[in-house]
Amino acid sequence: MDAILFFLFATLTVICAINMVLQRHPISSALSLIGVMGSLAVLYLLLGGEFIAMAQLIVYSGAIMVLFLFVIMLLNSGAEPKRNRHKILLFLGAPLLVILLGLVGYFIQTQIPANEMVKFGSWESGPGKPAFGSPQNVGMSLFTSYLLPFEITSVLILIAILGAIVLARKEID
Amino acid sequence: MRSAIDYPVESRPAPEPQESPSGQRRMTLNMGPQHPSTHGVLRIVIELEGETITRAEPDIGYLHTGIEKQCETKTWQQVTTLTDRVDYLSNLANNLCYALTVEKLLQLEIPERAQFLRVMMTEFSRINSHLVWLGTHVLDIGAMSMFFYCFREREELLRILEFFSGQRMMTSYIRVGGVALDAPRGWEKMVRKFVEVFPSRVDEYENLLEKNPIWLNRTKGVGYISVEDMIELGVTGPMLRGAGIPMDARRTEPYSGYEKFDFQVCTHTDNDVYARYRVRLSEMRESLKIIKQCLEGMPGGAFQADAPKVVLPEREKMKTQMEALIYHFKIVTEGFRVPKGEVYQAIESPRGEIAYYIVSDGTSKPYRLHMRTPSFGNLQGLSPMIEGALIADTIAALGSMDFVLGDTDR
Amino acid sequence: MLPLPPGVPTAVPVTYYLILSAILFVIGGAGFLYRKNIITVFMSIELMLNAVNLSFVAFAYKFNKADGHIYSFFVMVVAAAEAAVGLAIILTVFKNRQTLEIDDVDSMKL
Amino acid sequence: MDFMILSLIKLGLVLFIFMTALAYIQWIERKVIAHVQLRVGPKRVGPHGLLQPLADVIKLITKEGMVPSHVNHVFYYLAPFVAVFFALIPISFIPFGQANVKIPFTDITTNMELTDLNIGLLLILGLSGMGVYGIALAGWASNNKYSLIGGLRSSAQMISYELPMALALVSPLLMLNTVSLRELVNGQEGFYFNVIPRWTIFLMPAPQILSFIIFMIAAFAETNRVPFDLPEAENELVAGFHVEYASMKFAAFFMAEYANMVTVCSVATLLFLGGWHPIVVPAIGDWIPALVHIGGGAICLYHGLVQPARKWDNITLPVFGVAFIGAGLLFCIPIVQQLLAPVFWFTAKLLILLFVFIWVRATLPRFRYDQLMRFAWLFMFPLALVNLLITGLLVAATTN
Amino acid sequence: MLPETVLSHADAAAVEAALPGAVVEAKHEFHELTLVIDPARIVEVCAFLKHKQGFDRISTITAVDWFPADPRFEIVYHLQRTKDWFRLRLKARVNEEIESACSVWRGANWYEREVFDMFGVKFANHPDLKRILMPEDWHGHPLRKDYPVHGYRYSYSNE
Repeated sequence: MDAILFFLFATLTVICAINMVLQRHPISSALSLIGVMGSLAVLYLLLGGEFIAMAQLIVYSGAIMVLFLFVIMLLNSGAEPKRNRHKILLFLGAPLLVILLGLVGYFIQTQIPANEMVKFGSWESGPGKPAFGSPQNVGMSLFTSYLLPFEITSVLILIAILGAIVLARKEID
Repeated sequence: MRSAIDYPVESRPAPEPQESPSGQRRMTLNMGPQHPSTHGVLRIVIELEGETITRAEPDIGYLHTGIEKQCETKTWQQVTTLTDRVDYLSNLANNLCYALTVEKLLQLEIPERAQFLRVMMTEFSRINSHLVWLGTHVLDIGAMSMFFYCFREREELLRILEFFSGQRMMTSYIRVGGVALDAPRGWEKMVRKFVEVFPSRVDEYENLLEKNPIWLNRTKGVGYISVEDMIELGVTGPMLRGAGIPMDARRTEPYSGYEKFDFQVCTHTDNDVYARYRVRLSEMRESLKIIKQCLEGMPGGAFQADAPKVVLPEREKMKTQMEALIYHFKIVTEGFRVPKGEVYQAIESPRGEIAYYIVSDGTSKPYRLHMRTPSFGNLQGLSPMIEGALIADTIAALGSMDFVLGDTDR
Repeated sequence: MLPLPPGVPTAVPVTYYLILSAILFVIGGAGFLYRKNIITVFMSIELMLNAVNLSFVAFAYKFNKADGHIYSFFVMVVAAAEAAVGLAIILTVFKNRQTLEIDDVDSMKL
Repeated sequence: MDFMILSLIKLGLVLFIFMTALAYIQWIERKVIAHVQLRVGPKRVGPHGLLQPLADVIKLITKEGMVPSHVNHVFYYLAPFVAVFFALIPISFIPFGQANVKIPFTDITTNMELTDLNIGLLLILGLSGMGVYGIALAGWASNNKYSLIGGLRSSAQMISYELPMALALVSPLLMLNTVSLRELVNGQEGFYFNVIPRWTIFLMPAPQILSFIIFMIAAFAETNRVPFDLPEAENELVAGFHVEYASMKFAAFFMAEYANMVTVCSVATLLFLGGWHPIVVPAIGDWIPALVHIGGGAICLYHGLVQPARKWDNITLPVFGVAFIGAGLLFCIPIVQQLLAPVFWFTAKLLILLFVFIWVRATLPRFRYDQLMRFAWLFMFPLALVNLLITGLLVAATTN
Repeated sequence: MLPETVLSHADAAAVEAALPGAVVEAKHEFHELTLVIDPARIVEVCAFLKHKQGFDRISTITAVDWFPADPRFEIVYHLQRTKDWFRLRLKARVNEEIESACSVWRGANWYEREVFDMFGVKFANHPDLKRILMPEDWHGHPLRKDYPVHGYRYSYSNE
């Protein structure tokens, strides 16, 4: 069952990702990206990351991508026109990417033992010990050992809000 | 098809997609002619920047029926039925204005009872028109239920109109020389019932709207247009009174015996959608006051002028007297003649100044009949009112103008 | 549970997740390199961030510690901040130049 | 019994009841609004218009699906499905009764819900955030200026109102210390002094009335209902995002809106109003369902037999009356009472909240776009934050 | 020379005094004052009336077609003073072209467009002279006396 789910959603993810890169219209790309994110959320769930899967849905698919969609619709720009002047770069770059992929795959295969199977629900939980990846578990670490980075991110978000307002604000006449 | 215009007209070049100071692209939106909030077939070409309107140009004429041309082919009393169709929400004001204009040319004396009946019925139609306005305007802003409450009272009003004239909407009640029929038996009871109930209903509307912060937010400070602009562009009626100008022909140039009645010219100084709403609401109360005075002081006597060449004789007389029969025959077949001359008569309709300019060449048909309709003038004030506003404000502002497209296009 | 025929693997190793993450990263990189629309390029970056997130979560599972989740949480926060500022920049660029093509945005000053 | 088969049976049952209920919420809405507006509402199809939803559905299905030629076909067809999909999924996480209920005459025990997720609330939040795609896509794919403005408005509105909504939800979570919907309800069991229920809106140390109100207001905005129905404002944008849709595709948006309404009302019931717990102590509360049904039946009988207002009332109303009384008597049987009383309480609370939605629709005018945004960011958001802060402080002060 | 009944009126006298010769003819009947203006000087008179005499409202502008006569059209202006609500009628007899009053009252815009649409009288210096009520590709000008009531496109004789 785990394997079926994994392969199903892994295929979906890859198809959506490739579609995102290939589509000419930004809206199609954005929707494919949403597909990627939704499938990734399922994969996170398979890996036991309940909280992070939900955060993926709420933050990425529910907020960031809506913002993308909003901007694309606001600008209402059409599909990207076809241009043929970068063919040579395609032939240069594509092998490099394939090489990168091959290298990474090789290292993963060699460095990490492949005998450890992912089993959904294999983590133990009890009354005192919250399940791995559950909101309690993540929240516990977030507010104890990672408190300082957490606070810093809030400052980061504040700065981002200010920056966005300054950049996107209409000029005051 | 531009070449089809008879005269080479130097037309303005088509507006290019303009750059706003902030560089954002503008979008042109055709609001209408089929749009639920333009109350008919008005088309407004709107240029949008985001949701803000940068330019608005009303385009009228989709309901043009050529009434002015038709009038030239009808006899004087046939025209009365056409005037009903101009402003179909306050047809009696049109009837009255036409009758007054022709009577001015004929120099007819109208008996007091007819005048009172005319005033009462016109005020009924003013309340009727304001009710329809209130219901649809509030509906535009998004509240559904108000519409039905307003139409509940309108239904009673229409019943009264039917009782008096036999027709609910196109009454043609006011004719040249008086009114079509005498007040029916038992009219006092019917009118009194309405007069007693209606004030509480107006209070009800007020309660429903004045205590609603959303309604206040949507109307206060919305749809501003400067007083100078209004007077320049020919805006009249409640819109002008909402800006504090007490222009009301009932007071400034009294006609049909309005000088005998005690009523206030309602004004408000805020000059926004809310002010127009206040003005119309208090006008309903004032109209009711006038109706009450008509009810109490209705004089007896004839309901039509003593002018056998103009007014159709009574049925009874026609059947018994030869002379009356001849007059009846002549009036019905060829119509009465109106002496040469030109006359302009303005009255106060629910929407503003309505005026008829009639040129007679002495025959039994008008030579030229021009209608100065309030909606036409008011709509000219649309562009300065909504430029710079949001789409939602446009709807509120449009509603507050209370135009009738039949009135605009004629 | 539905009965599965024998021979069908019931689970996959963690490495599969990591390889998937690598594939996604490469696809994102390709999009970043080859696409010319600013918004698509930006979305490719988001895809790469997602790929990294997946490997974080996979590692968290492997070492049975929530730290990986927290890292990907921080990545999300950064992505959100980045999206806000980045989209604001895109809006401004579009306002000033009326284009979303990266190749057309080649001068520092208008 | 096998878990899968049981789940499928439950799924079929819930889906059937839910879909029928969606259609009848529409009927209720039309009736209620009609009576607010001095009308009678649907009454031609069946007694009191009770078959009107059926007629509507048949009409919408058999209607020709007009597709304008200028639309983006893929997304135009996709949008209604997206909207319905994300509106219907949350139903499967919503518990509507007690856990481990033993079904009479069998030895099956099951939970009164489709799935029990320990992160149910978070998932509902996430999915409700996804619901905007249906609307935004419809607006964009219709290739119509009005619908584009509608889509833009809705995406901005949804993002803005999700914040106060989520913040309002956090406070009860803080007090009950879980995100599982079932445990949230279990935490609200009991009564203070045997009178005041320990629902979150009354729960000490920080009664969540404020966050309940904030949540409900945000829920209105999230479901695009009056006074926040700007994406489809019919007087400004004609019909907004679904102006180019007809037949079943239009009905899909409609269904999604009502399903969303049911979802948010369920969440409000579960989080703030104690879910399926009765409003008074169980000793009395268990008999209220029977009382309500018998009372309603008696009213029906009285109006049908003694004072028939309309022509067919002396036939239809007694039938309803007998049916109601029968249901009421059913509630007197201990087993049924135990099984269905929680469902009754849950449904009753849900219906009251839905009635509030309908009532507001009949009463309030619509906000303007900038006022809506200002209301979200300058009023709701700070208020929710302050509420959260106070709740956090109170909870921290009272625990340990 | 203008009749006494008219000259006793302050506004008519003021126009006559300030712009001698502009008023061609005048009458006062049905309590309405009518001044017939030399069409070449119509804007001059309008500006004088607005700025000096306080006629700040233009109530309506219309035309009358006296078909066989020459000049054929009578352009009729109805003015009103908001101070004392006094109304005044101006007339100008023209053949097909007159100066636009838009520079004096902006509200004259639509009325002049309507006159152009209905009678085909051109208004020089009008900011936006195009048809207002009839469709843009319409033939003819409906309110002219030589225009059939049922239009050119349809006639009963063809049936």
